[in-house]
Amino acid sequence: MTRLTKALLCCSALLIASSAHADDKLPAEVMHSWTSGGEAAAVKVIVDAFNARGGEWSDASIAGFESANAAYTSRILSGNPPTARSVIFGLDQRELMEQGLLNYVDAVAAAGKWSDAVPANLYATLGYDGHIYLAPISMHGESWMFYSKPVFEKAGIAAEPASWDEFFADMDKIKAAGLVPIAWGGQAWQELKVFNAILLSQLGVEGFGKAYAGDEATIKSDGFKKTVEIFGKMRDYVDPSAAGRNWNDATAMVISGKAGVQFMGDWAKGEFINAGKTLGTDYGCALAPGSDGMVIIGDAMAFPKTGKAEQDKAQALLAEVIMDPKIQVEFAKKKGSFPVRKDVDTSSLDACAQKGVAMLAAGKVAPEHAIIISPAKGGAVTDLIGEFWANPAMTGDEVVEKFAAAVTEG
Amino acid sequence: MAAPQNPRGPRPAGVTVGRVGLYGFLAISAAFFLLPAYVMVVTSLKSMDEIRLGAIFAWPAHFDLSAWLTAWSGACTGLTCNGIGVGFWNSVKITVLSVAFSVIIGAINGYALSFWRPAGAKIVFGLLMLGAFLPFQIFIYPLVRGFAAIGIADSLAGIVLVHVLFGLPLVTLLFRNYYAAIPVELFKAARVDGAGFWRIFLEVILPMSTPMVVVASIFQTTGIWNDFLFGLVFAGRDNLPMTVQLNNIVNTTTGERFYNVNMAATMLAAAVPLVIYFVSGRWFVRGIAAGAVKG
Amino acid sequence: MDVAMTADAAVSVRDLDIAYGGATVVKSLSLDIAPGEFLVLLGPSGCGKSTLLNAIAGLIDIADGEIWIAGNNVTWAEPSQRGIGMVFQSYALYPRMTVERNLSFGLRVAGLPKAEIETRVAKAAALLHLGPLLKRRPSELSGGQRQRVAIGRALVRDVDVFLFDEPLSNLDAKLRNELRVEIKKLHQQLGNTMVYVTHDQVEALTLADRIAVMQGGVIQQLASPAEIYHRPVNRFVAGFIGAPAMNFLEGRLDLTHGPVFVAGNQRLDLGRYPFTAPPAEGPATLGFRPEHVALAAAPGAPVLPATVSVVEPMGADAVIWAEHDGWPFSIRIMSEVTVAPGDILAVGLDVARASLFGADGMRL
Amino acid sequence: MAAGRETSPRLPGAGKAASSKGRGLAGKPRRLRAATAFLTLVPTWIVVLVVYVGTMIWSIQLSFTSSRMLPTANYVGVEQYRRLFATARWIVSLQNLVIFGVLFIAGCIVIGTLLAISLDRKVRFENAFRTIFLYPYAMSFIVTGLVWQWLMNPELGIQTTMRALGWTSFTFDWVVDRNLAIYAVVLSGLWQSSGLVMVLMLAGLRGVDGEIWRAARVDGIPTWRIYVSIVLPQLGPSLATAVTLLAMGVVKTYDLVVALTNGGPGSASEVPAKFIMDNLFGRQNLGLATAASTVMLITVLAILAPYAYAQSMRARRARGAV
Repeated sequence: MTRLTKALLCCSALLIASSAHADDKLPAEVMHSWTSGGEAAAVKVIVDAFNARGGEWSDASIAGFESANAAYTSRILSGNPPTARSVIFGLDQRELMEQGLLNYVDAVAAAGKWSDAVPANLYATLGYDGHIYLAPISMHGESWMFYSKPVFEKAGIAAEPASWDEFFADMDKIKAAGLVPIAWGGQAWQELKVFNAILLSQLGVEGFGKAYAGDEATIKSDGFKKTVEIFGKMRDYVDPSAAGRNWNDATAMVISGKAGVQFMGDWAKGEFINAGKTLGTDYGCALAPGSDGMVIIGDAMAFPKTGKAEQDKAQALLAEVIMDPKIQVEFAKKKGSFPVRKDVDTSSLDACAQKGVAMLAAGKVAPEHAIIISPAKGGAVTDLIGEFWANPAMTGDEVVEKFAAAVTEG
Repeated sequence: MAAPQNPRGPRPAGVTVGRVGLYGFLAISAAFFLLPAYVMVVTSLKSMDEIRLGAIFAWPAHFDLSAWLTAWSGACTGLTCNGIGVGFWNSVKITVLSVAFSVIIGAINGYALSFWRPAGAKIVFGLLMLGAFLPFQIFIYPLVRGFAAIGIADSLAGIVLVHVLFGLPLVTLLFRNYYAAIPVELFKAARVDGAGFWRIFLEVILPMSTPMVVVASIFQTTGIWNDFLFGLVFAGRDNLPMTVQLNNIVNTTTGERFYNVNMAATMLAAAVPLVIYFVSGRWFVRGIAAGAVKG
Repeated sequence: MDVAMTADAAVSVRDLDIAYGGATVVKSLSLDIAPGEFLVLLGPSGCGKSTLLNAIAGLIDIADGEIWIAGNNVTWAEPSQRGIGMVFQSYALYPRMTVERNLSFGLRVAGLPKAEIETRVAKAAALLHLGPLLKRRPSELSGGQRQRVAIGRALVRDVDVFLFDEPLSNLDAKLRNELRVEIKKLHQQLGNTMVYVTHDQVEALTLADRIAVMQGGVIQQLASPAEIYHRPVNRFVAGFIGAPAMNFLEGRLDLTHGPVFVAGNQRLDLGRYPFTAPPAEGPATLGFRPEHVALAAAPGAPVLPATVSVVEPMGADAVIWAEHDGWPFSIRIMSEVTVAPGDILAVGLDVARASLFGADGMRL
Repeated sequence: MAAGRETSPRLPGAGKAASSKGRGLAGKPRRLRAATAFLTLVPTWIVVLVVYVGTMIWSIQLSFTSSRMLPTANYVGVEQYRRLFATARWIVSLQNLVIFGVLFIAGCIVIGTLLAISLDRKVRFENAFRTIFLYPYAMSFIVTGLVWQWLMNPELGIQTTMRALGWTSFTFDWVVDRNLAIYAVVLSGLWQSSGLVMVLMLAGLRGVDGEIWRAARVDGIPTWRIYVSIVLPQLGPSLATAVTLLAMGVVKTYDLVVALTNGGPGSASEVPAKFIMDNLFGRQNLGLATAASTVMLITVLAILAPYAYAQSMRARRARGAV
């Protein structure tokens, strides 16, 4: 299909849509994986706004990554895709864009001046071949270190560690106090997030991206090797039953004062809040020691081609709603994340999120592997880091070598 | 096959070392099998605060049935907070239809393969058995495409067809073996009496098949009721089975986990096959004794 | 085979081949059964007799040949269209139907009017004394009752040819005898053609008009029971029929001074033996029925000294197991004669009633 | 299973085509008689050819392409297979399948048989015991995995409890030990499926001729000896059924591992079905996933083919003995 016919189709679709009766609701079936309480509350912000502006949201939520993908891909293959699907930025949806199975939202993006509102390095991950395909919803900081204030007090730790040396010294204190230093979530995806946090602290935002881009010099650099070393050293500071642990169980260890710190994305705040803990008095959030920047992942909405003009219109409306500055803030507040837009008033967000906003504004955010490399490569890296954590016999050189292979070949 | 009430083995001779050992073994085994159920039940009766203490074997400090209520009708999945109850009737619909069709077709297949052996019977059976050994995830893409082509993607018909497709090998195998134990002379007598394919099946063979119908139905019910992935992919939004809701509640990645609700939801979702086992366990054993193990 | 005769036959099998998975079980077998005849197919298990019966019934595939029943070529006809009724060894009663429904099943399938079905069932039930059992299920019947129902099921079909596949083998001895008589009576009453498969020679001898002794998928001898018993065509038939079995004495035929059978140092004069063909010298086997061995020297018969090893009294008669010069043989005597183990008897062989077989096992 | 009645005469169908001279009264070639039987199998044929064989061919074909999220026709030869066998996780998956398969099947057989024999010893409360042993089979593998994850968690489950009871050196930490994690999967699998084997074996035991017991008692043979030497060898068909049912489950093992260890620690308890699922839907690696499933298909064929061959040889011998 040529661009011209596409444009014509698009216009005619708009014509048909606008000529339709004004009271007609625009139905949209939205597939997402935000099934838990806080997540659902955040989605509700979008739903309410969407419905108020003439849409009719129909909710299709599926938990679990593989399952949700199986359902989504199947719907696309069977020619009956949903109106929209929550995805992450970057290469995740690239193939669908290449195959022409997604609608682009260039018009909405242009009208809403997305290119001005969204930081450039993120804006670049929203599209392909000159089009904008994804409507960015929210950003999650992933390189957070949550810590228990009572545990720190008990172990005699006065301040957040500013470097990894300080960090391990502090962890030794917690160990000495008879507690678990690091509440470790023993699943490969969580372990990779910790690795990423360390990697960013050692290589910086630019180096982080280079490492994942397969830059050999970066991967063989001392900073990378140091990352591997620090990551491996953490094995001495976790409890024996960490393997397989869910992140929220690890969070519970921090909440209940059994453990000192947990490295996790900002969604862990929800657990603290649910347990009635207060930021600043019961727990604190700090970026990973020594890091000048933050690893992030972003939620976005993708719009599969449905071939129905009404759906195209609903998609445009949804994209518009998502990027509405007010919605961005409200959504972030509920989800524990922070807005993608630089130009919004973030004063109502909590202290952690404020830090994230500041990082974003300063351009000090590093998009994580899921955004910048293909799912196959990301999976290979996840396997590698999970295996390295479980197998102390693996040497640093081996990790370097296999990491290079994983990000270049998948 | 001897009736279960026939005397077997020597009469137990009072309390002997052997008997004590026997009951000891049974008791330990029973404890092993019951342990998980115990943990699930007590966990479902605790509050989240008590669960965070981590004593999973401890008796609940005070009984709290709210998790069960939440699991059934209040647990949220996304925006809807209807618990897993909403999928119940979908699961019933899917299971009843799928079990009925797969058992009927499997019985006819077993009958045709066992008694009539038409051309290629061995080949079709061999391929059927081969299919039973493949990881079924690999079937999803082709089936999705195929179903879309014939217009049953995302429908009750689609999901039922999928379950029938994948239940066919086992059910056919069960009936084929069962019929192999029926004297072939019976079939010959009916042929001499002039009965044809369907008449023999409906009037002679099927009335004898009750035990295997029970066994096959139990096997199929268990598998289909517990299925999640096929239901998610093929059932369509209006027919999602209970397990999809269960997965949404239990399997969240970045949301909070309410273990008491999870456990209650899990048990509620497993209730139907469990009840079937409790009620028909005896028939199940009898049905298997009546033919499934004859070769 | 005489075509004119085949046309009159109730059942005619022509050049029948039956094969299973490459192995030929029955090879170019031909057989004519006259209307009203009671023909028994007799042989050891695996001889092809049941296979043949199933082929006549149309229950198995044949590889080649033709089958005619009542003048029609039924080679490719359905079992139910062949005008046959069949009774099976395991009764094969439909377990979920009452006796009445078992009997009427075939008629219902054929779509006969209800009144007609009732008449026929009642008739069969009366004939087989099944009246009180009509409402029962097969599981509530004894073995003998079940087999009577199975026979009744063949009866109601009102056909010319009945096929029996070892119908009495699953019954105990007493019932077997009773039912055997009943079947014979039935045959006399109805006058149908009956083809009866058995491995029990007593059944064969008592029931048959003619017996076809089968071995290896081939009919060895087709003749009346008396002919088969007294003049078996080969060693197999001779050995298979008769209990205790025929005694065989290995030796050779010497024609130097008229026909003489030489076994060890014994020379038996065969002057009175009815040869079927001019004899030739060479190895041979002489067969005697136990009852054709006399305890005293029969006139003109050779006499042998024999030592008694075992005596088996059987009521009316007795069987003596004796030995002559390392050759064990049996003798049937009236039970009044008292003989004890260890006795030495002088026995006489009735050569005229003996059977002589050549090196190829065929009757001489 | 089902050596069947090979000795009995068989009905039309497989034999020669009707010879023309045989057309007589009914006039219908014998082949047509089995037509209804053949027609009723047509849906099954369609399923087998279109769905099973079709999918096999489709996935074999895709395994030679560079397909990622969606099928493409960009053929890359055996590249995916090279990648596959260069992937440590796949190798581990295959090893685990063997370990799990052997231990799971053998364990279920042993436990199931012991339980069946115990219940066969005229015990009280037989129904209750039987229900207790069988109920896990009604539970999905997801549930099984979840519960056992808790029970085997060193800090929550059995280990902590035993230590709290005073046995301080008690260690039961299979799920978190990369060398033992696969055995944890086996253990929970045993919990779920042993009851099924028990039922199959119990059914078999109930079918054993009672006279054997009388004969053995007269001979003064100890009970255990009767089971080992006389009774168990007669349970071949039960065993065959059990092994078939369990083996079908082994190849498809996915939910149990996902719920129990999610393949961890590291990739210590990965299994092929999970590898395939992850690459199909998680990692947009269609080519690799289909290559993996092709390898699985070949493996299954390699195991089943000799078995099927032995079966048909046995059938042939049985027929030859008519």
